[in-house]
Amino acid sequence: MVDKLTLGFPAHFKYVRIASVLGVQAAQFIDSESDPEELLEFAHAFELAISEAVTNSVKHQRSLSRSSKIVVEIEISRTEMTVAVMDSNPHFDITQIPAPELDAHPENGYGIYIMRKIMDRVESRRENGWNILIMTKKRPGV
Amino acid sequence: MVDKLTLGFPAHFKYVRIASVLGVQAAQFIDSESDPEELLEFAHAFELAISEAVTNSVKHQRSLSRSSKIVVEIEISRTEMTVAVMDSNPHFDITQIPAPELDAHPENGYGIYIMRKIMDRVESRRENGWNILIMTKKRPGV
Amino acid sequence: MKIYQKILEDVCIIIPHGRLDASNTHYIQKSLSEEAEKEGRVVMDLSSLEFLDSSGLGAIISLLRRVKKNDGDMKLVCPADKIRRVFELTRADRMFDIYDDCEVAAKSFPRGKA
Amino acid sequence: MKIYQKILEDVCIIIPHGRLDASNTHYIQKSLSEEAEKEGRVVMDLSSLEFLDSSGLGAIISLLRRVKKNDGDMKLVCPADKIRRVFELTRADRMFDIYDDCEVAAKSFPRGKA
Ligand SMILES: Nc1ncnc2c1ncn2[C@@H]1O[C@H](COP(=O)(O)OP(=O)(O)O)[C@@H](O)[C@H]1O
Ligand SMILES: Nc1ncnc2c1ncn2[C@@H]1O[C@H](COP(=O)(O)OP(=O)(O)O)[C@@H](O)[C@H]1O
Repeated sequence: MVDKLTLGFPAHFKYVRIASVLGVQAAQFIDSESDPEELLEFAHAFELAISEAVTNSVKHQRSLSRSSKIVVEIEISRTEMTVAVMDSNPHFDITQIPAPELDAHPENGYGIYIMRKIMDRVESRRENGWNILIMTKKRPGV
Repeated sequence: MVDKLTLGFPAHFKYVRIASVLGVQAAQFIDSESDPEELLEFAHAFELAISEAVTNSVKHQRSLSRSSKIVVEIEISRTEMTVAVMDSNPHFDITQIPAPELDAHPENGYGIYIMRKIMDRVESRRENGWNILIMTKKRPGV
Repeated sequence: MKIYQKILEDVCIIIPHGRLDASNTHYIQKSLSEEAEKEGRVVMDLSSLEFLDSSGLGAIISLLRRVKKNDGDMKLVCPADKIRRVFELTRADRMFDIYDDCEVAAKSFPRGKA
Repeated sequence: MKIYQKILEDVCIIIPHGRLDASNTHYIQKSLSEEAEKEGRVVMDLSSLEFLDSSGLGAIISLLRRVKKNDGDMKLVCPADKIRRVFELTRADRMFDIYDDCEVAAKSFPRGKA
């Protein structure tokens, strides 16, 4: 059985941290016998990846004046944790996003690059007018 | 305009704190010019009231083996914060719950009493098979 | 929830950390060794407790009753304001001596008990 | 987000507290007085920063560029592991001297500048 947590909120930057902290809390429910340091790192991976994904959902919404809704779903299975971030922004396809030019040290454009680096799998798809970004990582000690 | 946060999760005691902490976070978005101590007390009132309400939703569910779903909605308006806790438990009516006998110091039965003490308004209603418990408190400095 | 224990001479000090709610009241129930329960000199240091609701409070009241059954007592130390508020709202503060300092609480037990 | 400031002799020390994300990067942008920006001896003490994402990092990089425009520099102090990881993932660690101690960082600036 998979437990699912769902959080819905308006697309404002001020709520990014609510989703991010929810990810940390969810990760901490993983009662693994694994190393506490590993668990902290696992929790931080989700804290950061969710912050990046939700920030994108806010930043790239159609109209900043009439803020849309964002939904974050967190699922914890026996072997992995999965977070889906859903928004109604214009369609985008993460396989088409080029990596940032790290050595030029840009001031933005790191979001998807970071998610890919710290998650095991990052996918995006379009469904009924929603962008769904799905991030998955194996639980520590599995 | 009213901002609404929605959290859905399975009816397990381990998730009570997720809802409770969400209440604290939401309260802290209230950028009031009021006294920080007042704001802390306001946030704690919701932290506690949500913990009590959600604990009841878990405790009094029909079957502990097949856990049902709980939904918490938080709304912040210009003047107040409102939290609705929804479950599909057997119907109950908070106006029918007697106050605990405080001087006998029972080990339970404090939940609704506490909510009433620390919120401005607590109401319950039944809608489409859901119990909806609604707690409201005026924002500090309003 | 982590519950640390410390023995100060013949007093058992229980130090719950973090949040105490319905998800972890069983730790409180198990926090007292059989011996300490019989000895009956217990201090609960609440200074590291970050959150308490009425489920947690019920577990603390229940522990007090167990200790009192053996003519012992359980004293409380240093609850934060938000913890103290829960005791006051429910009048449970009237059941406990509350101290600012663990050592003073530990010294408060009558000596020379069987 | 609270950003404390401290002047250590001729060095401006910026100490951001809490979480730095897209909701509060503007505080970082405004954290440097015009004078300190011209003086160009800036230390950012990261020891109280609890969370940083790439939006926050972008603001820090942008501040560094502003300081460097006046031939100054900005040093970093004591990022927690999870903060340091963000710098490393993005290679931004290569842009900064990172110290364990504010005073050492403050002393590291070349003296006798105009
Ligand atoms: N949720 C989203 N909705 C719409 N477009 C997005 C979303 N997330 C990412 N994108 C697109 O992908 C690009 C790369 O995203 P990212 O790597 O996070 O960098 P940045 O957002 O800083 O440009 C964005 O510029 C945007 O065009
Ligand atoms: N969410 C709920 N679903 C069903 N019944 C409830 C719910 N909340 C409260 N009740 C009823 O109200 C009573 C009083 O609740 P409360 O004051 O919290 O004390 P306790 O739960 O400890 O009995 C409960 O015993 C229960 O019968």
